Amino acid sequence: MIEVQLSASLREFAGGAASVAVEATTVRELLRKLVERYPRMQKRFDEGIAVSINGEIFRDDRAQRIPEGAEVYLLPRIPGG
Amino acid sequence: MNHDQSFTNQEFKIVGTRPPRPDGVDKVTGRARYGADVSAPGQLVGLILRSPHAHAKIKKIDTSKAEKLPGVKAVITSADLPDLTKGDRSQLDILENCMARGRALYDGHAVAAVAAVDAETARKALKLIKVDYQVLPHVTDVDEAMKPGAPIVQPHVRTVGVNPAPTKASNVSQRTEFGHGDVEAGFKRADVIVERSYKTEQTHQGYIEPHACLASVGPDGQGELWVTTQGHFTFRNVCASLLGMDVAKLKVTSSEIGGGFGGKTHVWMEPVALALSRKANRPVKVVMTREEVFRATGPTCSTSIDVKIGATKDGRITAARAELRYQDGAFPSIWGMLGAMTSFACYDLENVKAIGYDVLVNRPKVAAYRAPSAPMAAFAVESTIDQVAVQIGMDPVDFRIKNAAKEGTRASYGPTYGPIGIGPTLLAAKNHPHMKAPLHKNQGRGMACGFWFNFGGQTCTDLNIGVDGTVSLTVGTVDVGGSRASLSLIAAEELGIPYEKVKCTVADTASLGHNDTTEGSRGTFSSGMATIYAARDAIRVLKERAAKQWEIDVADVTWRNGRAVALKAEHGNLSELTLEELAAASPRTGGPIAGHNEVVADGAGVSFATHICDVEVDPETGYTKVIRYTVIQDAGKAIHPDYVEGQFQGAAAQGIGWALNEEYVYGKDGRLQNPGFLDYRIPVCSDLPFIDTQILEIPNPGHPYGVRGVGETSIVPPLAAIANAVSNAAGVRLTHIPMSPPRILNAIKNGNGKSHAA
Amino acid sequence: MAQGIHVSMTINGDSVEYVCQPRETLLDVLRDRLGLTGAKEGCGTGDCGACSVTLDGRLVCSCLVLGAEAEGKSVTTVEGLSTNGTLHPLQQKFIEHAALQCGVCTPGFLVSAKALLDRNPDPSEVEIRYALAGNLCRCTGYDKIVRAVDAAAKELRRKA
Amino acid sequence: MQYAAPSTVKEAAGLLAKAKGSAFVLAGGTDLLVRLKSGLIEPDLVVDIKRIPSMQTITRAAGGFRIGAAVPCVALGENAALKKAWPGVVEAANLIGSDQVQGRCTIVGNLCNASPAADSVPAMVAAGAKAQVVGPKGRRTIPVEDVVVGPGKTSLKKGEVVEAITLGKPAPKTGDAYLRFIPRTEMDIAVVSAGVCLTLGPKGVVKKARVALGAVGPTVVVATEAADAIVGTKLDDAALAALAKACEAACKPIDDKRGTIEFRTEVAGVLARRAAKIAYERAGG
Repeated sequence: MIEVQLSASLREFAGGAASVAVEATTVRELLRKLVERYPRMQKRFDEGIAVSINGEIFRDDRAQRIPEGAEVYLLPRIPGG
Repeated sequence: MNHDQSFTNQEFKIVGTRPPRPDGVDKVTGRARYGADVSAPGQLVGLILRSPHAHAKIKKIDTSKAEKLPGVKAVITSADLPDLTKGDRSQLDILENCMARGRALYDGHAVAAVAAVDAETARKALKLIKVDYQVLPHVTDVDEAMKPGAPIVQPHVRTVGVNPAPTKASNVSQRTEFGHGDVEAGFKRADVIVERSYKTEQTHQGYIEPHACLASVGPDGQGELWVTTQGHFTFRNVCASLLGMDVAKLKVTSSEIGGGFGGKTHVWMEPVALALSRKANRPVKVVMTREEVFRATGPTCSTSIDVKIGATKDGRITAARAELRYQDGAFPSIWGMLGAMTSFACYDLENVKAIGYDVLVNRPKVAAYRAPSAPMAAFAVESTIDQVAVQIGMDPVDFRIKNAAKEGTRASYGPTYGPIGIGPTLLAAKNHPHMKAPLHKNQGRGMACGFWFNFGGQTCTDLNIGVDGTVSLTVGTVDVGGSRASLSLIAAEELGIPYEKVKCTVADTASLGHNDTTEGSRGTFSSGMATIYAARDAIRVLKERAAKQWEIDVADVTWRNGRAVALKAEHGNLSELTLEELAAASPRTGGPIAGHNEVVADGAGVSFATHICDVEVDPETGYTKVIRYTVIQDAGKAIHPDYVEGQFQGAAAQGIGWALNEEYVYGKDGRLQNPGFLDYRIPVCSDLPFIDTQILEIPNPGHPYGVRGVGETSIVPPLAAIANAVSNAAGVRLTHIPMSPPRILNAIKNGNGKSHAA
Repeated sequence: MAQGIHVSMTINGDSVEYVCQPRETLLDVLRDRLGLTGAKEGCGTGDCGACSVTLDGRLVCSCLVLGAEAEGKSVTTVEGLSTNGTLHPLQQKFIEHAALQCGVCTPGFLVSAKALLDRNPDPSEVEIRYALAGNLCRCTGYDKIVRAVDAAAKELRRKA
Repeated sequence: MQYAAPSTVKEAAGLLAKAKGSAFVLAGGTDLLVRLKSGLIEPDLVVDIKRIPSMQTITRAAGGFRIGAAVPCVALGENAALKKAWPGVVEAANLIGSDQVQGRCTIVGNLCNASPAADSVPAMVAAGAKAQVVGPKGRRTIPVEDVVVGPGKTSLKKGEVVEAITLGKPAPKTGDAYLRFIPRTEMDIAVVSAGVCLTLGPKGVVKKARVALGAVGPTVVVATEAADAIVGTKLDDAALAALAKACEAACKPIDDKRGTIEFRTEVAGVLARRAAKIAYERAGG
């Protein structure tokens, strides 16, 4: 079980919760299960999402494994200059 | 120039040296070909007609006279760019920015375009296009745009991120919030609280090469685009999608790029050029004028920011809060959110809250500009930090050291940091000789820190070995600042061969798989990673070939110093095989030898910098001269230190220009008044001192060599470092960027309300 | 269309003739008619120096000269800096000192720097900076450019 | 657009007088070509005066100087005698633009472009320079301050061209100076500027003074009261303060993208004060 921390702009889709518990071992599984539970999140994910696992930010790699007990944050995807 | 490698734990033979860049000779002889430097047989000149109004309804466009002018081969409007976006609003926004659809949203917004046999004819044709405008009320200031009753820029926009979801249109496209803890409780524990408001004006990346492209589309739906861009693969995908072309049938070649800094990550007139070519069935070259670049490409945001920071007398920050209002131009984006995310990232804070607003105004669509959104937030936060330090009587460096984020700190934007470089850069600043340099009358010193995320992304690299053992390294990330040299160094390091044996080329979109745009300081980071893996892939093949030649098990072969070596004593009589020998034998051992890699380069690792700056202010005129400047930044690992220093110096210089003189000036009519290098004042050579650099190397665990992106972070601290220096020199706190002479003189004369310490 | 103007002039030591329109600048002629794209148009208003060339030995912005004005004159561009296949010391030092990143301003800087060293073989840092103030660079912060010009001046004095 | 490059003054004046539509003189071209390119002007005729020999030289006349209309500003700095006699005028001319622009721009072009911010104009006015005008009706010589009548507007009649600028022989113990304010070190248009020319009498007392201010009104401002404030003084602090105050009073600037009314007014006084000190020193005071 992973406790996913949501950034403020995602909380409205989860009834205002700052974090939610999800059973997932990869980023792909995590995002899929979140959308199953909160379908409106899909739009945000489409606009761009990144996942921070133990402080390391993954913008693209959906196959990335999430270790049990990891600190997981969902963040907006960041552009650069 | 100081290059501190004490944090590095890897041994390198070639990486870290400073050989000449492979594109050097072409660039000093005028041979290098940039966006406007190629021509095609039968090529037409494309020009774009732009709105003179900040906000207007386009009632009618009459192109008939222009079409009849001899020599005119195509005239297009938005009718020639139908909406194929299937309800994807962000894609439609891109299309609408390229060509107005029924309404002009800013001064300079494209409304029509022509292609003609020469520039003179095209110019005449533009004058023959009649546009019937109904001028609408406009708004260009971020604070004004948020007020009730302000002219609405995008009627379909509802503010995202507020509860309950609004039903009425607003210029605030998004509200975001980051942070943790209880800031109100934190402020109650503070001995000192500083609360202040700041403004920054809009600036442009100011690359010297205007946007330019040569487009060619045939009636068979195949096309080619030669273009100055930071990301030709992204341009291909976007242009193909907007024009209804197949991605594989549009070949995009990136020219040498004359600067981008984020401004060439977005398409502007490229879809228009392709549409003109499609209509005329001839190649069309479109080259922007400097005025068009300023009016109609993507500068960065102007902002308005409130910061409140509380601390105890012993120097511990108890709470920090910021409200950041960023204007995104006429189309929704996330720049305010990014400002909120980066604002307090340098510090270890128990209670922190940052609220970002993205606001629409009648100005050009904002694009990325080097560490986008971070410099303005850092200006406001770092200025406030200095004032708190003064109030509690602590040295600003010591105050920052005491509160700096470190490994294990929970970042203000959420996650917990791994190993990071903010502490080491601050310690290096504290011990830097610059801190002890004497200051004279009217001079002041300032310092500030900066943070940027960096990122990696999709990358794809080919490494082909020629019959003579030389190496063609083919990458898909555009070289904006010397990455071909860095990537050649990496390939040479992995293969164990001299740098001179590697030739690195940026491939067109038909020659390599997709590569994300060179942005987010990813060029050397991600293509470096892919190059390492591609070289290791080639080494695997080389070992197989050696095993074949020797007729031994491949497990008994290793690669050492550019040679295949047979392990085990039983193979003792086998002499090593060089890369040249293996390459020469390759036709008979299985054919060409190559290594490939496709990777999503994640794990870019965040980056920090600390800058120190001395200025002298003329108290009678407000004129400011930067007299000493030092950049200290963590590079993870500097592959080619010359070009790492170059990034630090260039970013600092852009920050200096932004801090002192650069700004978009809009008139009451909503038109840009200074769309040229005469009155948009970027620093000239005589404005700047030598910019000293110190490279720190705190290896990034997310990269095989420990590399962190280095391109962006050093534009973050200068606004604040210079504001702190000017405030110390002038004796009054400056809160409005740029600190132009009229603003400084006004602050000196009128005291700017409060003393600078308050 | 106005009548074309016939011009005979010398470019990088070679005699050339061309016909240009009255409105065309020398920069347009160099780039579009003579195929010399080393000089760049960064602004078209004389503010960036990317189009720097010398006209009868005087440094000018070729965007602020009409093509018609070049009649009988001698023009040198970046393409004329290296002789007999050997790079000019300025070109060499720009590469050695990493004085270019994107490189689009480089041709203009080289032409300006050569004009400086031709009249002042031993310039101070301040003199270099002011002499190059008409050339904008957005990548380097000028640091390595000033060092490269200084190094080239030393090299030229050593050879002289 | 037609391009003509006559070889005599008469021919040039004739072409301009006969021209149908809009006709412009091309000297250095550093303003004209910018306006041409931006579409601000659509000339029917451009007359290039750089092939006229008499316009290409700086000559001595009656102890003074005649500077041809096509002489590039860089050549003023290369003329040692001119630089010694009128250092303020030469400095002002040499401040215009970059080295690239210096090789082309001319003080006559700077004058006839009629920008309130022209660098060479306040210095020429302070120095009492005159313009030699040639036209269909012959030659006339007028003070430089009478050439410009408003932003972009001159008093020249159709067919008239300024052939040269003349500067007299400076009276003994005369010094001139010019200072401008720009936000950068180079490449900017003056936000505000001041030219001062002083002649000293015995014991370092200012006998005669002329003060001219740039970019603080539609045309160059001849600040007579400011000049009067320092005549009869040894340019002590009180005199300098009075000079600055009188300059501020003479200013009628506007707010624009380059500066504010408040800033221009304040800094006009500062620059006049600083320029006066330099001129005083040059005059031997």
